[in-house]
Amino acid sequence: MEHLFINIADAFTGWLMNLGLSPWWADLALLVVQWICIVTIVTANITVLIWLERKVSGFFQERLGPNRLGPFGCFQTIADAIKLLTKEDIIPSAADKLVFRTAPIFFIIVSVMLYVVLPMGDGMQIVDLDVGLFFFISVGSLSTICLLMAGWGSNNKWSLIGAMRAVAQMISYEVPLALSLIGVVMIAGSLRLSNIVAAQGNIWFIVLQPIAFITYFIAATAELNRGPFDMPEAEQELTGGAYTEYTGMRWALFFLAEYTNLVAVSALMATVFLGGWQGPWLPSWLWIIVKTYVIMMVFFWLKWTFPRIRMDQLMSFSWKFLIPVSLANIFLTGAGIHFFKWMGW
Amino acid sequence: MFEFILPNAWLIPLVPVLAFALIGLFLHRWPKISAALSIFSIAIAFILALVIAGGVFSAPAGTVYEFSTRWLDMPGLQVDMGLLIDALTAVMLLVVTTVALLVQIYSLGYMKGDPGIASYYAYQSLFAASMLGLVIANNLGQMFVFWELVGICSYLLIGFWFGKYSARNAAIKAFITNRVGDFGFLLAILFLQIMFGTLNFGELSDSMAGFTNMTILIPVAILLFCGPIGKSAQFPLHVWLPDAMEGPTPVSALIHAATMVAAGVYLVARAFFIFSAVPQAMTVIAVIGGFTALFAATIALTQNDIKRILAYSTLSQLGYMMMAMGIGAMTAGMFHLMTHAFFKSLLFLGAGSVIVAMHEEQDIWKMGGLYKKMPITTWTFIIGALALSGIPPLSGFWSKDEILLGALASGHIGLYIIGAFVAFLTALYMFRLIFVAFFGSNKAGAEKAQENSAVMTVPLIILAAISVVAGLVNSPLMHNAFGHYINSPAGIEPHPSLIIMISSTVIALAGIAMAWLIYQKQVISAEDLKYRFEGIYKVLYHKYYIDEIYAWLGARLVDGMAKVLYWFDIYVVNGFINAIAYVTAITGEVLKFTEDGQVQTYALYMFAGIVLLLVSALYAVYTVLI
Amino acid sequence: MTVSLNDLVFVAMALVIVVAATGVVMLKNIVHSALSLILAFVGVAGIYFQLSAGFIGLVQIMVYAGAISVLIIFAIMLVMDKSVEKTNLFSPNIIRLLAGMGLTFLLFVTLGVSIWFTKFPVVPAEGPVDAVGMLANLFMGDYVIAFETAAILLLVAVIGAIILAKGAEDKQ
Amino acid sequence: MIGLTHYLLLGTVVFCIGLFGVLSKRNAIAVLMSVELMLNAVNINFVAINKFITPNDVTGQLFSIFVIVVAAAEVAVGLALIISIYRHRKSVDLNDFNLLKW
Repeated sequence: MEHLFINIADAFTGWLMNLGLSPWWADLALLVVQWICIVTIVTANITVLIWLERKVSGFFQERLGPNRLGPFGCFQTIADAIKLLTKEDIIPSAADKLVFRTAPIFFIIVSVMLYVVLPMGDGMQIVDLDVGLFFFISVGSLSTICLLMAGWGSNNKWSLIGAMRAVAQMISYEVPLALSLIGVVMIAGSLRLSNIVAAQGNIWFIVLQPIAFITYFIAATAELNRGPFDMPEAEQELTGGAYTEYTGMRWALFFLAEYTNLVAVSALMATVFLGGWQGPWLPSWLWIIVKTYVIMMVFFWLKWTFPRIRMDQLMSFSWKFLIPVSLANIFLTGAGIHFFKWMGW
Repeated sequence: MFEFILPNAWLIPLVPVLAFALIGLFLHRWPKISAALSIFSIAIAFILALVIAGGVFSAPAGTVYEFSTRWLDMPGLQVDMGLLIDALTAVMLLVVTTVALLVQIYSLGYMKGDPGIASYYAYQSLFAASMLGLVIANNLGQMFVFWELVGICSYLLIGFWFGKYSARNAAIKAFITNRVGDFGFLLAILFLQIMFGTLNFGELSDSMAGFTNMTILIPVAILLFCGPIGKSAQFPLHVWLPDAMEGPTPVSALIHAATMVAAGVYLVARAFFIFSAVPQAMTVIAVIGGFTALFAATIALTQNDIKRILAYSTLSQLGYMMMAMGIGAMTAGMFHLMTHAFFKSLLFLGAGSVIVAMHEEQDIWKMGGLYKKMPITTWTFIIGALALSGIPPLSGFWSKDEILLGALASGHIGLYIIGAFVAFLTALYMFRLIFVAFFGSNKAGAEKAQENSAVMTVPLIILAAISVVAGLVNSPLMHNAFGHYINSPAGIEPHPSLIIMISSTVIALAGIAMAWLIYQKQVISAEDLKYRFEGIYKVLYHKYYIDEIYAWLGARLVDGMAKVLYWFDIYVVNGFINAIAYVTAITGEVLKFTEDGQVQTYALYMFAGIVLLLVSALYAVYTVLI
Repeated sequence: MTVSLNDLVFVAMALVIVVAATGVVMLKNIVHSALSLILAFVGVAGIYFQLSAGFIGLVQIMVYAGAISVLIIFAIMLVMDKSVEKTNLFSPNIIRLLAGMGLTFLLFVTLGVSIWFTKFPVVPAEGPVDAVGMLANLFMGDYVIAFETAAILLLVAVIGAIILAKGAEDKQ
Repeated sequence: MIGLTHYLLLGTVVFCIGLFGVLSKRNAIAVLMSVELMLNAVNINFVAINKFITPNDVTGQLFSIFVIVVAAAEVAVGLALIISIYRHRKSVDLNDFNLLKW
């Protein structure tokens, strides 16, 4: 079980090489296949997630949530997806057509690219970049642009305001997001995600870096535009923010990308703070799924528990609290590392 | 004691300069302390000078102590600061410190109640320091520095009562006249530096021995003599000295009779080896000296201002000294310098005493009968006058005699006759002064005159005593001790001649007798003489119209030149400047259109420059390498 | 002359960059220009990756594509008060336009010729294993002064930008 | 075969495009963007030369990071200036900003 997927991949490349391809081209083909797998699995997973969130929110709000289609309404999302796919694709006449059309596509591409560096299990990593963690943060920051494009392209004041809020928020929270991870990097001594996982063989970084974990969690919530930091969408104020003008499949793509981001960030947190794929009894790829889902549940929990906060509060929270705390954490970590080295541990 | 003092002779100028600094910086609010400090410092300098003189004269004759330190060193130019102490220096140190000490004490009485006493004493100290520094300098450069410093002090002290228009003008006149002479002096210094590479007296003397190119040395020597002409007020540049009498009388005594004006003579003596190498220069010196002596003595005959008479007398005597230098009687000149310093300062201080008693009255015709009121002043003044006239055995007799003797011995008969005639004139004008001012009938102003306090009379007595005996140091009675020490190889030192002694005494007595006849007995009426020789009298009274000639020259020559230069300045220099300005302005007018205020245009210019550089670099690479 | 995949990637990236850069200058709508600029930035990042300078590539994406271009678009949105269609026109000054064109062409020719005919002392090597570590050592070692200066520069720039954008305090 | 020359030529092309933008655009923000293009061109040269000529060193990369840092500061201040100017003059057209004309 442990090496199930690795064995499958090896078998695939072996088969390709038997067909007469050079190893280099075989690897490329494997890469493509892996990519397709990720997109498929992520997309499929989203349906589950949407159902799960609706159920969880129902639980929090003391109602049932979806319960008609299938057991516990578990096919509700699929029905929704089919509805969205068949809806008419409306583009506002005043919209900036090109920008309007490409925004969701870029968004989903950026989101899926995040999975390239995530270790899904022991040895299950598409590319083990030496700057993997940094890659994750950098590419993640690109999603800002896509929201901006969406908001701008719609040529709608709600969309524009939503997009600008999103941009302000995401730019502000990117700073503590990156800073909080520096403590981890300092202890692990590497930006390579496999090294970070390996460094947690004895003890998870959530124990060594509790402040970083909390900071990252809050910043990630804001980065994902999830409640209580979902001002950019803010259905009640902005009638959906940047997504106001989007309908049908394009809107679905945004939704998809948001959940893709959620999964990716949760997986990263599991990798960086919760020991990654490491764990007893279960296969590694199962462990990472379990941990990811646990973190996602916390995200759901937060979203449906806290009320939405005000924009200025949000900004000052980042600049006046999170960033100083993350900086202090870096300082503390450095001091701690020196202390431990001095003690000879 | 000598071992310490001789190498540390720089202490002599240092002490007064310290006094100057202290007074100038801190003590100027307390005039009495300032005066005391100044007198104290000059007294110390006097004692040090005594010690040095003792050291020098106890050593064998001709001993020279020289101490020098490198002040500036660069390729091609070495400048030293140093001390040169020989008999000449020792004599000058003694003369300067003695007279300065006595004058400063005397000033206590003379300057009493003046609001500027503190600055007066500060200037006095500075002057003493500069004069002493000049005396001990071992090279011409250093000497020039102190030379200018004494000039500054002279300027400050002449203009001490700067509230007076005439004092201000006199100060400026003295300063500017000295500039003319000093310019030549500086040129000579530069020439010497270029020609010999050194300004040190000893080294110059050594290199002079092997120097044969006399044609170039003539102008240098004459330029060098320009300094003394200015400083010692020789003929063409003498005009400042009589006017310098605007200063306080003790200043006239010290600076404009005894010391500073003698600096020119001292310089000639110091640089005697240069002049003596150039006979033409010697002739020039002798002629100018002799002419000045005669010229000034004739003017003195007609003056009415007591200080001006003495000033012209000083001029005359300085001319005497110069003449002595010019005929090669260096020792005689220096000897006369020394004796003259004493009796002339005595005369000036006596005149000052009279002026104080007469409440600032300087016209001798308004005095008279002072001998009853002021016996000490009168008798010391008479001693000074007798010494000046050359009555044996007073000091002036010995020194003047030697000059006349030198003139005769060196074959300058004309100069001898001039000298003898000047001696006659000297006796005449001095006793004219005495008979009119001290013995004549009482005038209104002289009624209330009375003898001054001891502060003023004691220096008079001391100076009178010195004037009496100072001449003996070079008399046959003391085996010409002075000449023995001062004597330089280049000098001519004739043996005393009894004939000359007697003849000059007779000439002096004749002058006195003539004065007695004219002004005391009035056998010959002075008024008659005045009318009979009215033309000559007027010329003399107006000092040969020299000042007027200078003024005329200034008006014609200088103003005309100035007009030409003014035109040149307005139309050529200014025109050039304006042309530059117009070109600039027009260029600006044209180029301003490149400044359209838009940042992109500026970026365009910038990158155009960069691309231009790149293209040229590429072209260079293309042509050079390919 | 064999064409490797690497070469193809370079050509593709270069095409993306040049087209996007041309778009930045040529597009009439300034928002499109800005988006085109982002594309150019990402293309440059790709060039860095291809030059095995992954860290720089990621810095490029994060700083340029993620932050600077967002700031630019933000600023565009703050200052656009009229129709956005004709917001990025060329200067009406024809002379300057032509001069700029000529200058640019001249510069291109000059630089191109000099680059094309220069023999560079190329050293074939794989490159360092731990480039990020080396960078870190340089930053905190030989270039620490420059590093700190850059930090101060950023701080000053941030404060200055805030003051400038906020405007001076109202005189009350 | 792609070599250093091609990278440098790419840098040149991007630089020239940026330069043309700087010299010809009317909008201040467009000029700023063109400046960013020029800086990127410089960075391409830095990294390419580092890779091809001193491959065992990372100094070129280091300097490109410094360039990026300076560019970030420049953009922040530049945009703040543009916004400030816009607030006063209601324009970002560089042709309107000629107060320093002769």
